[in-house]
Amino acid sequence: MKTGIYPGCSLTGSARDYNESVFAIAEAFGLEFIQIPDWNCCGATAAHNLNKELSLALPARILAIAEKNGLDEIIVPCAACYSRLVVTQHELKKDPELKNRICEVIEMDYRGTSVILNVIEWIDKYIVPKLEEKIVKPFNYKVACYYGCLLVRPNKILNYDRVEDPQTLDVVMSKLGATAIDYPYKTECCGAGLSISRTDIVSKLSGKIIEDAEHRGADAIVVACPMCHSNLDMRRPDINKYWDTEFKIPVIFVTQAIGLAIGLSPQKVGLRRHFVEVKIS
Amino acid sequence: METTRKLIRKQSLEKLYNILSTTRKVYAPVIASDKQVEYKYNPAFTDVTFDHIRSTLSVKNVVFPKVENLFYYTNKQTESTITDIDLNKIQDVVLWGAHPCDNAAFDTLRSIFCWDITDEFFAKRLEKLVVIGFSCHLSDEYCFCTSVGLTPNSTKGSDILLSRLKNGDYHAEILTEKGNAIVSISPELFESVTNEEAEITSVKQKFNHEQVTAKLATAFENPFWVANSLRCIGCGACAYVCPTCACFDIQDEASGKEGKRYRSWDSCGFGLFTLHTSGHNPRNVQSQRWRQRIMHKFSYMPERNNSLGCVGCGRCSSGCPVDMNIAEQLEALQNI
Amino acid sequence: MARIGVFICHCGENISATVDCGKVAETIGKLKHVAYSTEYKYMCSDPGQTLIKDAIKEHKLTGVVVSACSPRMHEPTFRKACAEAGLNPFLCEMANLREHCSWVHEKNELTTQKAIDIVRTQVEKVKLNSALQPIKVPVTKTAMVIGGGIAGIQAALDIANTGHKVVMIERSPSIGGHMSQLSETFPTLDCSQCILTPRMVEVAQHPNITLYTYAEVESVEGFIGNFKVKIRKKAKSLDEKICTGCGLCTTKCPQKKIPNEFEQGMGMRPAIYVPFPQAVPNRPVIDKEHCTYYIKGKCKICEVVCPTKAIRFDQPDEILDLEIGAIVVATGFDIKHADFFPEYGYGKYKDIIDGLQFERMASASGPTSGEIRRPSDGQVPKNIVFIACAGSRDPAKGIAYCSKICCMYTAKHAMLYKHKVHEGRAHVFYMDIRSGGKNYDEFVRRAIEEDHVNYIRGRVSTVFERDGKLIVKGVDTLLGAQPVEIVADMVVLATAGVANAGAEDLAQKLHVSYDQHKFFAEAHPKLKPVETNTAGIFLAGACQNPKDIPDAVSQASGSAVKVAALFSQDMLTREPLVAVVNRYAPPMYSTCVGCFLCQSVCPYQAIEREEFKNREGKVVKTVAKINEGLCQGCGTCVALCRSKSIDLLGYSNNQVHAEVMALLNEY
Amino acid sequence: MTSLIIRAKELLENKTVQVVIGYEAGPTGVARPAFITDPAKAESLIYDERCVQNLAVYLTKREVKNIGKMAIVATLPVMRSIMMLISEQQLFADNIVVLGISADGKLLDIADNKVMQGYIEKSDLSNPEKYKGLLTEFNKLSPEEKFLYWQKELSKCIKCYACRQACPMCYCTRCTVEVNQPQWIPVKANTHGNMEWHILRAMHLAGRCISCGECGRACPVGIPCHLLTMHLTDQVYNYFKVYAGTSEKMSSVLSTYEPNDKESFII
Amino acid sequence: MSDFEPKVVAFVCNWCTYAGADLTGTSRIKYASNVKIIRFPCTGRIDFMLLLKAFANGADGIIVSGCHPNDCHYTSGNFHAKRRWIMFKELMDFMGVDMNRVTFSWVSAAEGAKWADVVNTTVTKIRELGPYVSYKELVNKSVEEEVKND
Repeated sequence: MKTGIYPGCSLTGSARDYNESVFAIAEAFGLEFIQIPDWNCCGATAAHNLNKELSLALPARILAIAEKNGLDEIIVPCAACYSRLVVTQHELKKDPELKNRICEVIEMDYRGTSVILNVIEWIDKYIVPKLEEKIVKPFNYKVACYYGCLLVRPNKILNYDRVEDPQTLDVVMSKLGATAIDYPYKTECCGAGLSISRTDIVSKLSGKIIEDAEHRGADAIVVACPMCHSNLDMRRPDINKYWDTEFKIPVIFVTQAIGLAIGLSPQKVGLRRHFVEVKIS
Repeated sequence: METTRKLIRKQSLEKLYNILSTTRKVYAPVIASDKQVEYKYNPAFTDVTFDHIRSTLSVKNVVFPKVENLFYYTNKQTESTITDIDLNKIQDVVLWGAHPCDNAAFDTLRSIFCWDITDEFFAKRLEKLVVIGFSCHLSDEYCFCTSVGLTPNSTKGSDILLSRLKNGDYHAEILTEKGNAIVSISPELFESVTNEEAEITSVKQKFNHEQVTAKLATAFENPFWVANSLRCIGCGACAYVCPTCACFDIQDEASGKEGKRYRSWDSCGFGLFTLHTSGHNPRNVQSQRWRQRIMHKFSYMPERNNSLGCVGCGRCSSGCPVDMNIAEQLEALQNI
Repeated sequence: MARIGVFICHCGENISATVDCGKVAETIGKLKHVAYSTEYKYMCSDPGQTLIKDAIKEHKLTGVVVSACSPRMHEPTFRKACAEAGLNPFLCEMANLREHCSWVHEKNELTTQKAIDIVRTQVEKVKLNSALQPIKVPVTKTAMVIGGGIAGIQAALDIANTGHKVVMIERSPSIGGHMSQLSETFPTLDCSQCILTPRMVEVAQHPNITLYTYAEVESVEGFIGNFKVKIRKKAKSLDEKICTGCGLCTTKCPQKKIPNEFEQGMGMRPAIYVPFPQAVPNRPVIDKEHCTYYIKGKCKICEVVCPTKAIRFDQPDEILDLEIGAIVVATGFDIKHADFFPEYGYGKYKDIIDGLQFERMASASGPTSGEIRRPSDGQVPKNIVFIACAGSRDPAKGIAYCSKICCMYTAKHAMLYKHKVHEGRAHVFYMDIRSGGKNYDEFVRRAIEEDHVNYIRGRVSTVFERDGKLIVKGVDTLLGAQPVEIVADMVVLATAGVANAGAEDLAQKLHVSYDQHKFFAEAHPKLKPVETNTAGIFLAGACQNPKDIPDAVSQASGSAVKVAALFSQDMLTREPLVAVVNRYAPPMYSTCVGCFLCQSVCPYQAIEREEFKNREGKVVKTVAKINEGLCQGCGTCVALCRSKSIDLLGYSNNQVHAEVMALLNEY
Repeated sequence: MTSLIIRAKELLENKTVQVVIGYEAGPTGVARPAFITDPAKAESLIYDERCVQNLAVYLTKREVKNIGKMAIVATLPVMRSIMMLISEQQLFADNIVVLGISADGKLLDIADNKVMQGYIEKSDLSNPEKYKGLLTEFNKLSPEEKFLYWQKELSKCIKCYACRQACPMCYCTRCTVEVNQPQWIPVKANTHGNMEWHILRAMHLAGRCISCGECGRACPVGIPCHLLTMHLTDQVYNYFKVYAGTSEKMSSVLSTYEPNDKESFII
Repeated sequence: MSDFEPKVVAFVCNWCTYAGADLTGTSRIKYASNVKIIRFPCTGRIDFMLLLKAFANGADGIIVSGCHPNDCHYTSGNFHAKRRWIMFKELMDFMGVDMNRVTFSWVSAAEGAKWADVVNTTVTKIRELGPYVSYKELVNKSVEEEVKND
């Protein structure tokens, strides 16, 4: 079984903390993966609004390279990238004619054989089985698990978790010793792609997500998407300004929580890169 | 007519064939693409095979085609009119290269078709037929002509019988006036006979047909039939490849007011062969049909037609999909 | 020798304007076996029919071809005419010269030639027609009604009142169905129990009705007029003849914590129980699953306290064999449990309930004695939200269809709430209001205008709890699609009506078809809404699709009329155009080899097995046999049969073959 | 195959069965069906690459059935035939013992039909390799070439019906060709009549053919008539994703349907 | 070839296409007179052998038509027919029989215009294809070919 990783733009930019934590726990659990060579932009979140073929060709090229390199599965930590890759695989499987067209465009052979894993699927498959023996500091906190939109949608294609009340992240967190609170904002919109263009909307939407988590007494919001993280963390000053609040609840990646639980240093899992101070350790 | 013997050289044989095939219909064996040996009208000499043991089908269809129209009819509002087949349109045919067993079968067929009333269609076709037979220099484990009173170079049924010599030339036995007529087309091709010996295969005798016939007289209820026909699947292959099987079915076929009556081959191996309209079938199971087949050839025909219904060509056995080997069974019958 | 008469109709000028009728008659007249060929202006007129009748007698015709309009129009007319002249009506065929020839082609020789071809084809066919006799099937004049809800009750009473016997089977211990659970009914708000219970009693007391409660259909064989039904009477563990229904046992039963099905789980009941006070029959049953004696082997308190010693712990299930002539299926519906919709929080939060639970809550005899109280803390909700279409009309996640009743009962619920909690606020989220029905829309308007129910057009995205309140997040599409958030004390979900659990199983036992949602399928969506594809089995009520009470009752009466019509004859007469499997004398019996692949192509389960036995009684052959009571004559089995052992009367292999030959060849 | 002989002997000796249907070597060395009723004669049973005939054809034959309970040497096609015969009610599972033979010629332990079903499901059910290429090649021909090819081949047919008789699925006691009201198939063996016969045969085997190739092997004049049924087997799988003879409950493709069956030619 | 009048046989079910063709007539929509209809109760009743008989007796084209899926008067006859035609067409294609000459269609009782269209399209196509010579030759020559010296 050869495993590859597709980092996408976020993990090499705004979400280096996420990237560091993914690699840190992979190393701790003795997991290896190969970064897909010569990877390109997945097209999220703009391409599919503009040109369908382009939006399929970009991920198809990534998948084709992975196939060429004999990668049986690909981990895609970014939820947006994950969504684009899976949707592409689905569309091309459904329509062989379209597949042939896309193959012509990317000038590569594409068969659709690689299995695409999101970060939670990867954790479930490789980390959870060995988690218990590795935990040194149970993550004894109340957490609000925030899934965002792209990890579970479109449900018909991803066929992953319960779309309206997902549970997978909650389960992982409870295995770390955390208490996952009943959290109705799990899949509410954070503002996502409007992060740059309409910070006011992001502030409004993300503010509600944070407010409810704080209101319910959560110690942290746990995420598995770089976009969610940046909206809830990096945009916190804007949010507090918009709502005239002083929300202090930290936002951490599930991979960071795992890292901390197995005794990795906050430094090692990238906590220092956060905008909102993470007081838990 | 007294038999005359001649020599015909290898090269002359080709000449003879070419002369015949440019002037009349010659029915000669060729090896088809799928290795089956089949007879064709006027094939090129180079295509004609001289080294086959047996053709897939016998050559009986030159006198007993698998479909023969008997007459045409037209229906009017109140009456029908019948148009007979003009038998005079039946053409001369030279049968080339058939082996002694196949040629002997014409006599057997005659004993059936011209038993009391002459079958005009058969008789006319036989009349128009000249048989240039070739004796066998090859044989295989299915051959058993020697068990039914024939030999690989029997002359029975042939007008001319050719036997190959070691050097590739042929001895020709001119047996009938029809044969003579062939010789007279090109007498120069027929030279004086030499002492050289013909290559004739030897075929082991497997049973004595007279003893078999005698045994069969009391064997009707013998458990042998069931025991030895269990594997028979009841197809008609043996009858259809057989040179002496002569059963046929008569059918009318009409479209609109025009119609015709024809006959086509039938086989006693089929359940339908003896099925009555009532649903009763006197030969209800396969063992009874298998028994009928052997009885007919080795008991009823010797008794009624004064001829044996088998020439030992072995086609029924080699063509059988389930290896119903008639010689093996006759041998066993002889010993029960 | 066949003597065929051919009658060419001009249809005024409809045919003769393009077809040379004289030439057709003349040409056809020359065909073999055509004894008489003529033309006439209007064959269907009285003189035209007389012409045919006279010719039949005069020319001793053995077959008739009327060449006129479509057989779909006048075949019955001409067949009747032939019958009146003494010719078997099935020896008459029609050649369609009008719809298929003169009306669709120009006047020319080709058109006349086509007409000749069409007539000749029918001449060749009719030569092979055989005189057929109508099929007669005896009728057992007892109906069975499956299901004792309002539809079943109505059907049973209507049939019984026509003087025929009815057997009613009800799965639960009492009849009454969902209607008995309802508080009040729209649009009149009259009490459901008050109008239903007299009907229930009438069923129990009707001399023509035999009622079996706590009973289920075990198997159904046979066909219209002649069903053989086995029913399983589940053991009630008591002797109903001795029991007086005093109810002492139910009060003494130590096991009292069983969720009450009748109260939709909102109340508790003992192990020996009567489902509800007005139950018919008013006799308890022991729930073996929960009874301490059946679980642990001791207790028997009910036996001890019973004044008449009616308890029978060792009572077995009983199998009854019934002969039935017609079956009305009225098994009703169920509601979709809302826990498949996690965002609405049903099952997670106590104060989110479904419509039936609200009915029980609003019912005077219900768990709260008719007061609207939150299940979590018993408080009266001040703010209540009703969500219509909870899971309905949602092909993506829920159920694609509209359940039809929810709009109305949601309005009723809101209204009932307002009547009981005057100061409370009621909100209804809806997609569309579907209130078609007599006084229905007025009812909804009343809820909005008089009772001030707040109707919000839009869907709810999620419901969650916060600080003990339910936050209902939705959208108001009439206010510029603004998000709406309502802080509610209680939420009622109007979930979809779905097919009953066990509907599929029952459908298979009855051999009736059902749709993708497991609702029983009607024979024709417009013209046979009460019949099923299996003759003699009819549908009533919500087992076909969700229905309100008036619809269910109307359909029940409709099915009762169908049953009564069927029972009005001693023998059933059917067109004899059915399939037959050939038969021969022994030892052949039939050329059918008994592969029974035909059974799976038959939509009507009309193909049965027939066994032939020898003198020792050993089965020597098993072959197919068509039940002519069930066969509808589609002929799919005929085309499938490899040995050509099945043939279709009226469209026999010989006939259709002759038609092809005649159409393409000169005669 | 000593294990086969031992097993056959055992079955006959303890009277579990009255006859073992297997193969023996004929006098010319050809393997042929054998019907062993005497345990002492079990020694003559063979199993090797010569044993190609589909023995299942005998399971419906009256005289064989009359002997009593049967055991049958069964390669994959025979097992699939048995499944088909059971599903079409020509055979009862209780009446036979299956002496399964694996693809590499080993005796299998087929305790009951479940086991047999398991074995069949594990096996490759598509047409035999040796015919796949032939079918692919043939499908490349133009319609005219195909028409001419079959005319030439079918002109050889003598209507001996060996193809029908050798087929385990052609168990009808009366075949359509024997029906004369109407005369569906001309009695005479001319090319046109032969073609109608072979179309009929292939259609009747559509969804029922288990790809044993017996029809082609049995043909005394060498018509590759098995290609017709095998082509339909391919197409049945192509359209309906099923292979015949996988379970005793199966009903054939042409006697069932799915509302969403796909086709592209009905307008 | 200009005087070639194709012979087209239509095998139709009673409840949909036959009624649809009646509607074509009632609506007075004109179509080619080359087609002649044979009525069956249901497409499920149509034996594939009849199509062969039609070709054997000189038909140049064939139409097979019945109720749309889900509309069958007998609920499922047309579904069975559909499977039958799928197999039949595959076999005919494999044997080189010209299936361009066979039109399969669903024409409901309401589709009078569609029926006219189906007929006209088919007849036009058959006119282009010409008489089905190769099949006619197959049927007519055979006996004479087999009985070489008849």
